[in-house]
Amino acid sequence: MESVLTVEKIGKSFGGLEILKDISFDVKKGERIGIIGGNGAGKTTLFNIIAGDLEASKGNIFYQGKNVMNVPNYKRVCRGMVRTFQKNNLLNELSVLDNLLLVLQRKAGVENTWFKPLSKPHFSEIYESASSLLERWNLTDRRDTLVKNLSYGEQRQIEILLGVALEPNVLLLDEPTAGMSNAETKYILDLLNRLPEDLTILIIEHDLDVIFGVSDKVIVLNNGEVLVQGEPSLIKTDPRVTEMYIGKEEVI
Amino acid sequence: MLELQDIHTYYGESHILHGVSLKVQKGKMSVLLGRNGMGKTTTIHSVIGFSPSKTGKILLDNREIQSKTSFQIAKSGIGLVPQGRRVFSNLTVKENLLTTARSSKSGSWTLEKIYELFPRLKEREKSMGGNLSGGEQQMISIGRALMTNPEVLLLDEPSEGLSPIMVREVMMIIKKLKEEGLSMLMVEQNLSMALALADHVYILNKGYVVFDGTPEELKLDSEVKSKYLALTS
Amino acid sequence: MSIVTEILILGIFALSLNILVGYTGLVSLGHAAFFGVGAYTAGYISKTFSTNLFLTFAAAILAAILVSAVIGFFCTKLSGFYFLMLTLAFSQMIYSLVHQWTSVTGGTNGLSGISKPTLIAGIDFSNSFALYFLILVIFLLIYFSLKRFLSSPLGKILVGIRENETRMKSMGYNTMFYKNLAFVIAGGLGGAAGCLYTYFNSFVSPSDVYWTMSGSVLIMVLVGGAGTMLGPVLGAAFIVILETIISSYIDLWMLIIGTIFILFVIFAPKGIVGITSGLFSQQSFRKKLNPSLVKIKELKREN
Amino acid sequence: VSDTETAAESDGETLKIGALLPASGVYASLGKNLANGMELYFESVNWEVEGKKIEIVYEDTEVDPQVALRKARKLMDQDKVNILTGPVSTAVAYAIRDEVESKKVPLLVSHAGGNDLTRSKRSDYIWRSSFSSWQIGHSLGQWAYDNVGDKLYIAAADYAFGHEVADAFKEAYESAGGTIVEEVFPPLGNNDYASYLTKMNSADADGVYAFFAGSDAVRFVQQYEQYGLKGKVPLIGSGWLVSEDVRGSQGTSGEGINASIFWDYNLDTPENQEFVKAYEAKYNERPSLESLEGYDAARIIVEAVKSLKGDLSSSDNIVKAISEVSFTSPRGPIQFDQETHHIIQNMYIIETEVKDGKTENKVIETIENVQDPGK
Amino acid sequence: MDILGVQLVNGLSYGLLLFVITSGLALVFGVMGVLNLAHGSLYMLGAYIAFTITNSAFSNFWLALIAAPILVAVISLIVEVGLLRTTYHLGHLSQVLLTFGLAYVFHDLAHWIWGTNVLSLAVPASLSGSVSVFNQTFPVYRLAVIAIGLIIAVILWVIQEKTRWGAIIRAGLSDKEMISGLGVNIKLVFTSVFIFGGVLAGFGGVVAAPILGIFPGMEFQTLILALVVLVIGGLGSIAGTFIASILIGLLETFSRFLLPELSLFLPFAVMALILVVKPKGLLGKVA
Ligand SMILES: Nc1ncnc2c1ncn2[C@@H]1O[C@H](COP(=O)(O)OP(=O)(O)OP(=O)(O)O)[C@@H](O)[C@H]1O
Ligand SMILES: Nc1ncnc2c1ncn2[C@@H]1O[C@H](COP(=O)(O)OP(=O)(O)OP(=O)(O)O)[C@@H](O)[C@H]1O
Ligand SMILES: [Mg+2]
Ligand SMILES: [Mg+2]
Repeated sequence: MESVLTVEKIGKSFGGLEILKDISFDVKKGERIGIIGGNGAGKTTLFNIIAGDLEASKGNIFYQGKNVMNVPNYKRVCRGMVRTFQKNNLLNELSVLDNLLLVLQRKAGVENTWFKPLSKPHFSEIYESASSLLERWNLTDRRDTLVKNLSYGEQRQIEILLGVALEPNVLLLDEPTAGMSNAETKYILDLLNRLPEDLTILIIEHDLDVIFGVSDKVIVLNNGEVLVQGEPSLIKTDPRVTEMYIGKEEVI
Repeated sequence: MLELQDIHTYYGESHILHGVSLKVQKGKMSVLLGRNGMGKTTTIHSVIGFSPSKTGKILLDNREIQSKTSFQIAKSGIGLVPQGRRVFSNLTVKENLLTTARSSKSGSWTLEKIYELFPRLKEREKSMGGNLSGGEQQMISIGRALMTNPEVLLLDEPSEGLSPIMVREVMMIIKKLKEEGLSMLMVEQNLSMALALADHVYILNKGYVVFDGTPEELKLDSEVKSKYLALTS
Repeated sequence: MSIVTEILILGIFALSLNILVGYTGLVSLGHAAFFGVGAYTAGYISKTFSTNLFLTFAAAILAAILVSAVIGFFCTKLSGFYFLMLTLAFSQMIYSLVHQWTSVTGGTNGLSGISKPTLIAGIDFSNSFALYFLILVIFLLIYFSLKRFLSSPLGKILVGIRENETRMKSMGYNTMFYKNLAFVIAGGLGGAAGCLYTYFNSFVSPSDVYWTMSGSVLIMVLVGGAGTMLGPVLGAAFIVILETIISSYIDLWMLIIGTIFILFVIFAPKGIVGITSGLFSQQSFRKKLNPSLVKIKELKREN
Repeated sequence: VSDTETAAESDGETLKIGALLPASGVYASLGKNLANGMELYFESVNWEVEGKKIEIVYEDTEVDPQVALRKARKLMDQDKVNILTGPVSTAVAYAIRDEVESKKVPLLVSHAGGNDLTRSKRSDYIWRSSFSSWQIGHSLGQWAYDNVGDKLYIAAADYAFGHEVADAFKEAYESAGGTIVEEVFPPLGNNDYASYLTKMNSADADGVYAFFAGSDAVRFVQQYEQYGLKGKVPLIGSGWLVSEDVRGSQGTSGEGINASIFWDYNLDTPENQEFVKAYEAKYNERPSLESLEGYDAARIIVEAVKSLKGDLSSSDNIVKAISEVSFTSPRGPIQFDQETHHIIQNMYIIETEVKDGKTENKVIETIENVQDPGK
Repeated sequence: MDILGVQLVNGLSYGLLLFVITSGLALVFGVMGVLNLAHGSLYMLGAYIAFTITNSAFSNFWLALIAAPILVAVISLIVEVGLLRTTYHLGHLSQVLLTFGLAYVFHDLAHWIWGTNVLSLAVPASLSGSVSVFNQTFPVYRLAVIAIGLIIAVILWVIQEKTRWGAIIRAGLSDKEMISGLGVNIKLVFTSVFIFGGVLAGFGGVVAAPILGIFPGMEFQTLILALVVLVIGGLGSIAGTFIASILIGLLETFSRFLLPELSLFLPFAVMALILVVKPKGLLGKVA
């Protein structure tokens, strides 16, 4: 399989603090990569760099064969690389539907229409796909609620929904299920597994059920370095991972 | 120690809590479960006074606190670990911990002890709160609440964003706190953690308490588990 | 009649600022710069070259667009109070330019004796009714085009930027481009309003470029209701009428206007439109991308 | 402001005067004094002339020409005033000029002194009874050369009027034989003159000619003393430097200043003594230059209406009647120049001296019948 | 050479005067996030009240220097508790508008009470003399202003950086609800800060009056300049405000000396330049 994303020797320092040190890995098209690692290991920072929200101190990112280090974040999104945020980052004063419409109009490529109202009669396809998405996510009754009036967990769902709605090539999910209840976590897990096969996913999670439920490969970060990477079964039993990240099973 | 009697809370027009009643015994942990959007955070917010309840009583040590403002409630001995961490982004880690610290007879948390607990925070002592990773912020949030040395601690999903090893760490602390006599009300999605620590469990559904019992009772009640928590096993 | 004309002109001006303040969430305190550039361009061309309506109007808009493109390039890089202060700084620089460049602008005395615009040779707008209708037609054109523009997908992008710019980037929008676009459109329309003001008054004064002018138009927008179409126009009407009437009767009119602002902030933070919409409908208004109920993005210190 | 009870329409029985004066903003006190002066005179004729009741409709121009224009329109369209008078600010006068001309309403300018109003912007309907910047500046030129020295430094507020006064002074001074070593124009409303003064102090000049008014004049003169220039480098300027409204705040720092102006409180003529007495009796404070301007404007209007026998039907006749008014005012004899529409009046050179811990001005020289060249 | 030296002292003195005037604005903004457009008005009230006191039976500058700021503080208290407090939940723009309205109200109140004449405040005999600086006459009072400015700078720096107060206040700025949920009466803190800002404004009014004068509209003139200083320094940074004050003081002084035509233009041009190069001002915290 061709590789869709290559991370090459990425390093990042804040002030004098080296947060990422020579991170390299390669992601093939359609692969599902789980990223785990202790708090502050540098996972979110890595995502920020891949997505172009943060400049790396060194190294390169290749996406679809091209070096994208100088490509601004929004252009990476347009080329199909989409991220979600660890901390909810939504259009809080707008309704769920409006959040979704802004995504869908871009996906449909009509965002620069400037003399036609964004309304159902003019853009029926967009409204239809919005309805069907909301339907599938069980959010139809939340359609007109302002995002800021949703509960925390509900906002998490919108966060993921906006990412998925763009139908990207590469999806970067930063702790998608944190704060979600069991039922919703299960739903997200199902959903991720039902997404198109050729979609590449990188997912950061502390919920190991989710990680092992979706990943083909797991990368373990520790103190800004790749500790190990490999098949989930390998990771599960790796003593270093247990020691640094999972901890010993103890009975409480 | 803490008792909610028939609480009704609204956001503007919308009626969120419909007569919630629950109790936290001294030195015990009550856990609040429920799916997303069922009113758990609202319950916590009603106690601390962020969204005061319209009717009903909230008793702390048999004193009514529902009509007080947040800072008075907090000062009367309630600590809060909010959902979503809410660290002060423009304060350093150390300032985050120290600024609202209070000493009291019920607790003896100091900066050193928090650093001992979360060595990561000591390493980041001078970083701005807003620059920390999610998990590090969660540690601040917990540490900050402990530093107010409360008698009752409200924890809204304290394990969110923490690595498994840290979750276990936090569980150990909570156990120790219980032993020291701290009373706690916790909202938690991590069921194994919740059930391991809880002395009493409440399940909220759409603003109603639909289950009220011990963890053991809940383990046996598979109908409640599947209906309200979507647990099949 | 003349008061209605004035309201229409300042209404256009307020509408143009509202694109920035109400829709894109960029609170500008320098919008008078574009008004002034439009006004002086129209005045200068009428005095020295030609009074042709189309020529002066087009030149005024073009000049305002050029100036706003330059200023916008710098300002849109900032946000919050820094944006506000940078727009103020640029407009004050333009003010001092107007002030010093006496040969073109007339300095503190302004440009006076400007002829009314002509349509074609021999037909002009020196009749005040004719001028009123000209301005009314331009107002209606701008109002309805703007309304359509702001409800289009492109207009919604601006609202999205107001709400959360980083998220908009993560949706794939080049927010910098759209902010500049909004800035230029607002500047161009501001210039159009300035040009009409010159037609109306036959006079341009440096006070048109001064920060107090930026301040009053901002107040018109906020008192009327930012982020709505009708609000800024109502705000312009309210302020002009109030100022004309009150200051005729009372010396201490600033006290009255100040008090009214304060009452608005406390009791009707969504402006005149907020009051009326509260009276007429409670439910339907909450839906849709209806920015009238949306608070303006806070001028927050970013941390 | 008082006297705004509206007689719904101009009914032919009232003489309606529209007064465009600032009641707020930096010029508010000038506006008030102008109004006081007018009212004093009208009161002396019992608010009546040729059987017509006199009524003043005041409108606040603020400091904004656009606002003033709006108010002027209101006075002409809605109140239908017979005569307009006022503007303090020259920019306001220029702003309303075309509107006044096209609506053919006579405007008697009672303060604004920009040269162009009676030069290139002259209008059949506009006559000025106050002064022009040329009169102010030019009048001191020869005197300065004769009495101060042949090298002067000019400092004037940076706005059109300041430049005009400075230019007029320079023209007269240079033609008398003097040289200007340097000119500096601090912004209007400048808050600190330290830097300019330090520079002046080390310049090689025999004296400083200054044009500042209001709060600028207070600060300039005070700081002139604080920085040690007073008594060392003679200070001369326009009368506003030491006018009635600023001397109180200046303490004794104005001592020794020479200035040229068209009226002074201490002018020793029977007309002036009478005016001063009446004014002080009514308002319990000294009249200012603007009070005098208001007083004279009111008298010009009354005299004009008298000569028309109360016939206000034609504005052209009103204008003509105004142009022919002449009398001896508290400031001395005045009449209009038919060519320029501008007043011909005496200019006085005054000196500020200290009496009982306070300053007073003394007239030391009179330049008679100064006429603006009109170009 | 001498003339440059004197100009330098002029610039320092003017800069520190700006700092005295701006410090209250900077404090209230840095701490509460409230851009107090009525700051200039409080400053003006300080000056007018001082004028009234020195022209009353007591006629004492030193009394005015203490009493005027206290009276202004009382006015600030009324403003904060009576008006501002009701708008904190509405976002910062509301407070800008509210204080703007207040500036109008105060303008006319002053007009009404004190009239429209230009007034001035006499300096006590001990400070009214002149001394020789670089062989030129220099007013003693301006040297005193330098000292006053430095003292205020130290006091503010200690409060903001060295006490828990500063941290509490900054926390309140970041999340008001949360800090009260941790047991801090943030309302009280805000009120005190606003009052303190008022004291500084009133104090600035008294200190500046002998130099800048007292006249209608003085507050707007001062406000604009103070805003420029505030932004150049970086919002919320007392140290930045201090540096910016001196920078603008020197800039204005030397531009008047060297390029008088540009003195209107330069402060804004410098502000624009700094914002373009350093979008958060000189010492503003970078996002
Ligand atoms: N802007 C910044 N300035 C300084 N330090 C930073 C900044 N951003 C992140 N860091 C530090 O970099 C480290 C890595 O942060 P990052 O958010 O990538 O961690 P993470 O692996 O996502 O952790 P978590 O699982 O807790 O979310 C943290 O220790 C954090 O304190
Ligand atoms: N500010 C608000 N205004 C209106 N409705 C709100 C507001 N905050 C929350 N709600 C609604 O109240 C209900 C309960 O929310 P709450 O935050 O208490 O849920 P929760 O049980 O804590 O959920 P989660 O597990 O997602 O945190 C939700 O339906 C939510 O939409
Ligand atoms: Mg992270
Ligand atoms: Mg919750």
